[in-house]
Amino acid sequence: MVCCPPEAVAGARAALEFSAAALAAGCRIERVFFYHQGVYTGLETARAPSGEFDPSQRWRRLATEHGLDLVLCVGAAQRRGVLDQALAEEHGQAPTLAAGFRIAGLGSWLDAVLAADRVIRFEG
Amino acid sequence: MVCCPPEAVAGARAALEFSAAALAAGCRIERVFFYHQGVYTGLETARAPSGEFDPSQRWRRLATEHGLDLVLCVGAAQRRGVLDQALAEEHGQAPTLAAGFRIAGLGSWLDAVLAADRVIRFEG
Amino acid sequence: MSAVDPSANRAARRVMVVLRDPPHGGARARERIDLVLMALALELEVSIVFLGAGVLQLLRPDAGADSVHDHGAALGSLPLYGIHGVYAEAEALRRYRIDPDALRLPVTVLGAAELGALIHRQDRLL
Amino acid sequence: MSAVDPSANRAARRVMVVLRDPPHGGARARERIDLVLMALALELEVSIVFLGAGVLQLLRPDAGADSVHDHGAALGSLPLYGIHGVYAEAEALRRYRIDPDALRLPVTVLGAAELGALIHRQDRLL
Amino acid sequence: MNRVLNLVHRDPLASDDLTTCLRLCAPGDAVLLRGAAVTAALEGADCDRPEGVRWYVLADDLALYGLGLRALRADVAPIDYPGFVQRVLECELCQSW
Amino acid sequence: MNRVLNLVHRDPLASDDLTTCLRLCAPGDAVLLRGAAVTAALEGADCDRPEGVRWYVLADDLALYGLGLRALRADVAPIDYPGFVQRVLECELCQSW
Repeated sequence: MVCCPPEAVAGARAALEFSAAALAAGCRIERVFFYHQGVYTGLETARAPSGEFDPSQRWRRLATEHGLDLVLCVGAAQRRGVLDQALAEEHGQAPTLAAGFRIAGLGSWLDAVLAADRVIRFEG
Repeated sequence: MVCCPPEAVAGARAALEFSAAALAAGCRIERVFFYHQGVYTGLETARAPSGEFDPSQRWRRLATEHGLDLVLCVGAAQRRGVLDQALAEEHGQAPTLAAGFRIAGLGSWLDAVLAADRVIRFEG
Repeated sequence: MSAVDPSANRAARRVMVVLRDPPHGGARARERIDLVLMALALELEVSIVFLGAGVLQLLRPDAGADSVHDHGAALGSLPLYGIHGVYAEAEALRRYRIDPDALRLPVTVLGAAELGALIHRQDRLL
Repeated sequence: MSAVDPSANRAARRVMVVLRDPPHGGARARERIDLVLMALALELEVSIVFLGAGVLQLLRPDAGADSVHDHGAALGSLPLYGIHGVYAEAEALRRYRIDPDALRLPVTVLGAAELGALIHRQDRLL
Repeated sequence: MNRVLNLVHRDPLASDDLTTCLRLCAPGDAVLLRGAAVTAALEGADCDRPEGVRWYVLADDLALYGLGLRALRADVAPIDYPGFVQRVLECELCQSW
Repeated sequence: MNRVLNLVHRDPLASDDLTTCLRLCAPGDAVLLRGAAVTAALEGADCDRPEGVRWYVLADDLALYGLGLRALRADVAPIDYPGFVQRVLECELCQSW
């Protein structure tokens, strides 16, 4: 579970590098779930200034390489304005979800928690 | 200067109620400048759950009643995905700035700081 | 995350949620409770523990206080949904001078040692 | 905000920016420096003071550290843009065991009393 | 010498904002506790009391945190938003922590 | 009894995360310092040392904060990300502060 906003570089980087190291060690990553301000990682219109570490892009790349499931919590995302096609239509807004991420409920996180041996939360 | 995100209810409310009280006391408010995570206040697609305090809507109402100038810092807004028409075109994105807010540089904040007698920053 | 061998851990049922966020400072405190509610809906054995500034969540806003974002209703509903245990750290209640009998939710007050033991008996910390 | 009578405060020129954010924990530390740069561009008399965890901004990441989001270049440029004063609280440097001679920016180390006096002489705190 | 109104919002038991702020205070300055920092206004709260510093607490936030009926420190005055505005006008400078 | 790996990221001089975490530790638990909390790994850092608790610090973050060449507490071991993964697998539980 990633709880830190993308601008919190140390936290965002730790979550990414840890995930890459876990995959390299032969672990399976059931799901990467973005909660609290972590959902801003999936906001399509946000862009780290050039040269800066860009968590959104880095997650997308890692996910493509390893088939990771990147999920934003629906409640946290709605509150903070990250909307997929369905939510956008519901609210009469344009979608703002970045490619490579999907939106689902907390239940999908708990399913992963129970399926996995370990759960790790990344803050700040 | 409002530095707290809209979800930080105590901070967002203090900034609003203070502004309303200052206007009632006959003070003039040169400018309300949203910086750091405060720029999320102007994100069009975000919505506080129903029944909750909604800073974005409250600022808009106060601004309409008193002709306030609600400004988001351009650098902070771009980084966090709040784009007006011009920025959106520049980045090939859809605009995400809520009505009632505009985007400008830090210079516009400093102009207001120098024109006013007092400057107050609202955090968390 | 799973080690290479997905072993017999399907029986993980005892979970604990540590609540440390002060209320009204962001959506975190409320969103952590949402997580508790979801764990209850899945019929896990859920315990929660209020630590540090988290104990401030246990106070009911005064009558007449602008009800800006009070997650009290959600908190109050936890016993109805069959929460297993509601704990608060004695040291935190003492430091914030909070009377454990005047809270919006009945809590069991524990010292750090007992709380530590409880945490170490869980299957998952959420 | 202005009182009803917009008086002769156009001469406000001495401004101070207090920097307390640790680096790498968000965009705040960097954005506070942007504000300093803007004040310098407007030719104000700008002083900055590093307090608490803010003194960690004064350390240069080790050679070879992934340069994720280093606002060192911006910090280092401040003397070029004619910053009036760069201060750090002695107590903070002591608590973080930071040697004031090994920093990425020359600083004047002050005790709390001197720092307090300095703050009280400003026209604006940004 | 300009007077400073210090706005403190973080809980002093969980952060060092208040102690840092108090180290730099001078007589004539004011401290306004709001947000989770209202806990420092309660009777028995343990913090430095620099000489000549006036203390205020935002009554709305005391009520929000469910502490409005609790006894306050004798040296802390509860204020409302108009009072907040007055405190800002009394001081030349304002520092947020 | 399950062992807990505690992830601490806030600077202990500015927050109460580390002290709270240490109050609840048991022998066999581990504390991993990352982010601004790496300052607690430096030689001379002042914090509780509960018996039987293993201490680690994320070397990448020490370097990021410019502290990679400084002397560390003798009881704190610097680790890299593969080491972080191993520490997670050694403990049954993980708590983030």
